[in-house]
Amino acid sequence: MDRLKMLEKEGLLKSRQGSRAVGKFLQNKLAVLGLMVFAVILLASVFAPLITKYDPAMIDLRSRLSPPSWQHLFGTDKLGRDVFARVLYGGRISILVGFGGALGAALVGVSLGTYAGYKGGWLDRILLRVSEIFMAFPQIILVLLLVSILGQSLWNLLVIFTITGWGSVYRMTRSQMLSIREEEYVQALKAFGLSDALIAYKHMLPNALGPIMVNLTLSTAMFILEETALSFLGLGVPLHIPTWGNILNAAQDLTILQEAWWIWVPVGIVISAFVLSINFIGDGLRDAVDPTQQG
Amino acid sequence: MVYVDTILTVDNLHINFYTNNRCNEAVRGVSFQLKKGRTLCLVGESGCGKSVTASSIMRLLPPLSRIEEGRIIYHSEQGDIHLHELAANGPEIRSIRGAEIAMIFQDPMTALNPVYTVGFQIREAFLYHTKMAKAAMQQKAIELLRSMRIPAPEQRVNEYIHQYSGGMRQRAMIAMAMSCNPKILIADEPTTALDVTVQAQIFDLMNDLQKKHNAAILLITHDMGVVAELAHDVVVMYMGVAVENGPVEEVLTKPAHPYTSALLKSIPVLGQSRSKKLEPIRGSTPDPYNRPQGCQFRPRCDFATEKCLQEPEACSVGENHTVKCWHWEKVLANA
Amino acid sequence: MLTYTLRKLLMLIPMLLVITFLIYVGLELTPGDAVSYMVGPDALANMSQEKLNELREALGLNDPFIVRYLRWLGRALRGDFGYSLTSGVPIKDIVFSRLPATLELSVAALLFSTLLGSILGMASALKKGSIMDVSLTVAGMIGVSIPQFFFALVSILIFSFKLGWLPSGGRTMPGYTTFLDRLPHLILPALVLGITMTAGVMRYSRSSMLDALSKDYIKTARSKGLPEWRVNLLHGFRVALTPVVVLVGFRLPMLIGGSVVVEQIFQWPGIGKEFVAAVRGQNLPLVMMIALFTVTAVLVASFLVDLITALLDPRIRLE
Amino acid sequence: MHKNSEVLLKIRNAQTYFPVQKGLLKRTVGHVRAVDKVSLNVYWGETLGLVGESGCGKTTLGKSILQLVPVTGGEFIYNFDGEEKDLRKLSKEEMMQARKRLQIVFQDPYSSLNPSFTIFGSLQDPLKKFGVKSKEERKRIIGDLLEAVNLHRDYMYRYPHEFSGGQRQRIGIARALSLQPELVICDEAVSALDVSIQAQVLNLLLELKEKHQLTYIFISHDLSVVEYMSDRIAVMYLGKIVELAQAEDLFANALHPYTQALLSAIPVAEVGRKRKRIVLEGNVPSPVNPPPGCAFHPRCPYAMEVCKSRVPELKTYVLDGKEHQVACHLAADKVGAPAKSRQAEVDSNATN
Repeated sequence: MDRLKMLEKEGLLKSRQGSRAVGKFLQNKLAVLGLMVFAVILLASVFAPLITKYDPAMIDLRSRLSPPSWQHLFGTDKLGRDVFARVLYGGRISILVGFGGALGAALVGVSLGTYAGYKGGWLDRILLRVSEIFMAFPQIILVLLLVSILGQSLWNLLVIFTITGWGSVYRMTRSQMLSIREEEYVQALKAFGLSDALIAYKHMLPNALGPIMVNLTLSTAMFILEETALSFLGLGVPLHIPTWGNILNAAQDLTILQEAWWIWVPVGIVISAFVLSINFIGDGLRDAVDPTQQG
Repeated sequence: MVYVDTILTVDNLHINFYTNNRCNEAVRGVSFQLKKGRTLCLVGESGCGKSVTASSIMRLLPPLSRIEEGRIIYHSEQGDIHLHELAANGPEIRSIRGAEIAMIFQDPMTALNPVYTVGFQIREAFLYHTKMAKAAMQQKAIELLRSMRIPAPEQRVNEYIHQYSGGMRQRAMIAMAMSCNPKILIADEPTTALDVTVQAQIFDLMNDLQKKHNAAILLITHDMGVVAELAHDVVVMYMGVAVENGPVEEVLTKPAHPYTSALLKSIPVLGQSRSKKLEPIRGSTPDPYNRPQGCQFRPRCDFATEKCLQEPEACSVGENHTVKCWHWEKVLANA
Repeated sequence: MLTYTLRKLLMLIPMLLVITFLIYVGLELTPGDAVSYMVGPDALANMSQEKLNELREALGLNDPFIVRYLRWLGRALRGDFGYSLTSGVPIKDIVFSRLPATLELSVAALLFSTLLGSILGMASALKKGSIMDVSLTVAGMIGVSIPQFFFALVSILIFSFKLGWLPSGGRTMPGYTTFLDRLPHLILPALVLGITMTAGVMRYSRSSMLDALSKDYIKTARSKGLPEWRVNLLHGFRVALTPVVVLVGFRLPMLIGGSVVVEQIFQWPGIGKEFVAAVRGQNLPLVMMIALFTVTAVLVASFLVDLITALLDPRIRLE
Repeated sequence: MHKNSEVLLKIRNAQTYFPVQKGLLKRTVGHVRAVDKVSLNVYWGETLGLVGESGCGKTTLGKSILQLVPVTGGEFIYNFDGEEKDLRKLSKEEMMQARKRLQIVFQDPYSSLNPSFTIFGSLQDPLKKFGVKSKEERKRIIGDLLEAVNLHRDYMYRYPHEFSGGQRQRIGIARALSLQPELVICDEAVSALDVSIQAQVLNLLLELKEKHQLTYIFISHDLSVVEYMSDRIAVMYLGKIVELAQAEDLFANALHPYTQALLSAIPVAEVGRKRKRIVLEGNVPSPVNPPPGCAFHPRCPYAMEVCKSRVPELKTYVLDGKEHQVACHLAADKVGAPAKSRQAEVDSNATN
């Protein structure tokens, strides 16, 4: 406190420029750390061919189950495939599925929630009920149900995540819109007779974007976890495509679980670190955009 | 100069807030004396530091704020107690809170706990200041509600605050504050959330209480009308500074500070305002993080000179009437 | 209160109707003959084609869709859910034989995560900014970020294989009769299942408590001269509790969903394990019925949570 | 064009009820009678003050005029350059055109501007909609508007958080003026402002009225402010108008017991003017179940038997040659028989 008092006396705190939200986010050490970890893992996955010379699908039966070495950073699996390469390439699919699912759910949820939340009425009531039904199912049960109906594939998984995830985004957007609807500038736009869509999407939606962005990051994390869980059970992305969950699938075998830890521990740590970094970013965003904490 | 009947002295109080990595000098030099059986009004616009001053007396300041300088002395029957030196939530201040000094807040809907009955919350006040049996406490709570003119108190005592109407809520709040017959009642904008006809009821009630218990009332308000009706003494605050301090008749009829004088000219007065054009104060209240140098009112003041770049000291205008302005004589002559 | 309860109940029924309808649509759309899961497999095996057609007529499979749905619903209400495609065992028997194991696991996880989570969260809020608060916050974040199955694998590796303290799977051993005998089997799965929930409840109760502590009535309580413990517990904690209960209700589906993965890894003989097997075996009638079961369980549980919320909050109770 | 004695807006029997839902199936069990059979005239060029305590329906009446809330019944006959039309019966297209003439200034300077847009961004869409196609033209208009409310025209590129409360309120006024309206409803336009800023905005409103020949409906709970602004003042209680008179007459000669209590309850910033305060008992009753008869009778010190059963009509009396409307059974005893019935007055207005 005394340090602040001195700085204030000297007028050092007067010229703080830039957006308050950005500044607040950068002050959050965990969020910045999360952003860094996130960037490292993301870039390593995207530029995987530049980092490893191995093909993730290349089977080398001569070096099966070899422990980590300079040759194979994370060792090799039962078929002699390089685990490090598989983790990098697997990240591409897992991140794509997680982010794609979250984005799909957000697109559907936000576009419905913005209009229905502003207009209210029967459309809103029906959508609310429908989302309630979707949310009553435990997420993984609904996903598995849909998987068993639609079949296992990458695209199906994206569609399924969108179907199961839009409900919560819808409800959040809707509640944001309900509170923004009471703001007087919305009344003023109504008094000018502007069209509902213009008021809802152009004037109101930008003010709800903060929480929506937070939700997008957090649901990306959730969908990544879900993809890995499904693939671990062997029910997500088809097993021949490397994903983080599919790599871990090997650990269902008790001998591998016990003897060949390098196959599943590193990838588990990578998943945890990536999800953790997203959660830290999401938390930092939440604090930064939360209007109640600005003063 | 302490009068025999003075019950609270606030002397050169300074309070800083340290939030958002900034330091805000919320209160910068407030002095006044509160006397038995009299009402003192702290009046000023939002952000002038009047509520902070009131909270600091009870040591109820939020975390990240502290009293930097100055003294708050409670002249109790057992001798002077230096409130500013007590630990913030320690046993000494707790034995004074509620028992000797009580407080009522602006919005009773948020100031009373929604999950407990009104009776429970009144009984809580007895719990640590008296040695009553529970049944006696309940009886006393009912009596208090009745004395606050709440109909059917036997039933109301077991109801929750959301079941009360606006005016009744504030009366329940006052009942709670008066439960241990405090010597000082601090009322922080007690009627701002209420309608005028209900406000009249509350003021009536407070007047009666003051007469009955000879309590000193510290009333925080932004409404000059309320000051004129209720106050004996008034302290006018602007940007954390007590700019003028004196008996209400003097301050309102012969304002010596340019801010007080300008404020009085800028508010419509019922029954005559059609004939008189309002004279607004120019500019707007400065950002607390970007304060003007010297006198805080200088950028908006018609009397401002070079000299005002220095912070003015308190000058005596008359008996008990002080003002912080270099040019108060000119202001008086101009009126 | 009565109106509130009845209204919540009334909202439950149409919801269940719609869900059963959707489930039935799913069943109808699944490939394969509906007879196969409506009649026991022994009877089916010795049946000629004509008899089968007669049976279809008798079972009303040629009736309009809505009639078939209502008839199916009626049977389901009487406890007849049809037969499993693969084993031919009545679905009812499968579900009810697996139910106790799943209940035991989820109730254990629910209890410990709610208690631990709310207590840690509130303590964290009271000491906001302290080392304990910061480390709990980070720990909570890690708790929601580690995939449950990875956590399970690591704990099996450490506590069963390396240290040998606890069994790696299963629910019981021959000769175990009492709950205490079985307890070691329960510890790891319940811990793993509850860990995410604990972290979630902790984070939420921290912010709920902070919210309660920032309210005006906290200042009022202090202004009455109440000691800090009373202010924090009776005025802070008590009010912060209601949103936490709501959150627990909200998270219940996640807990039940989590048991699918956890039961699989720990070979816990519950509904979740059965569900995975059914999905793998494309045993759709069983998949559908288990899904229906869990939804019903979630809806009933959230109804109970609504009631608890109402009991905790007079603003709802006295509406 | 308009003459001063011409009626701009005739409100007849306006009713705005909000359903109250309760019970098992959320059935509608009653209505909040926010505006309950209100009739009044707004003359061209005047400021009509609308005063009352919270929940009396003054804001709902304002929003009903603008058709911003679903109106239950009654007529809102607006004088479109001599042609009288009921706002409720306009087609969508006609209503859109009518909205140019009717505008509103809101209470809360912090929620009345969109935080995501610059002032230009917030103000340009209505202009666009009403045919100002070129961006340069819109900039010019908005710049002029800002100057009209004593703000620099370059402020249009700033965001709302860069302004103080008083400045925001002025921007809100500029927005209301952007389509050159005839009737502006000021809904608690200065209530959220600090006293030292209030006067700036009040004087600005008076100036703009002169300059742009506006008609105001000035809604406020603060009688002193309403008195400063208004030519005529209507006092509302529980959705009904209880008294309507010239501002001076209302203060000198309040006829309704509620108006009298209201006037006496207002603290006045003048020492030595301690008057006898009439302290009303109890609270404003719920507008869902207003008391039978005169809604004020449970709190009225002069209540008689008739007040409990018969709703008093708003009748016009002539006091010192000036019209004074009041809805009280006692009024006739005080000032003699009403000059003419309310209905007669309405009809005479309709014919001339």
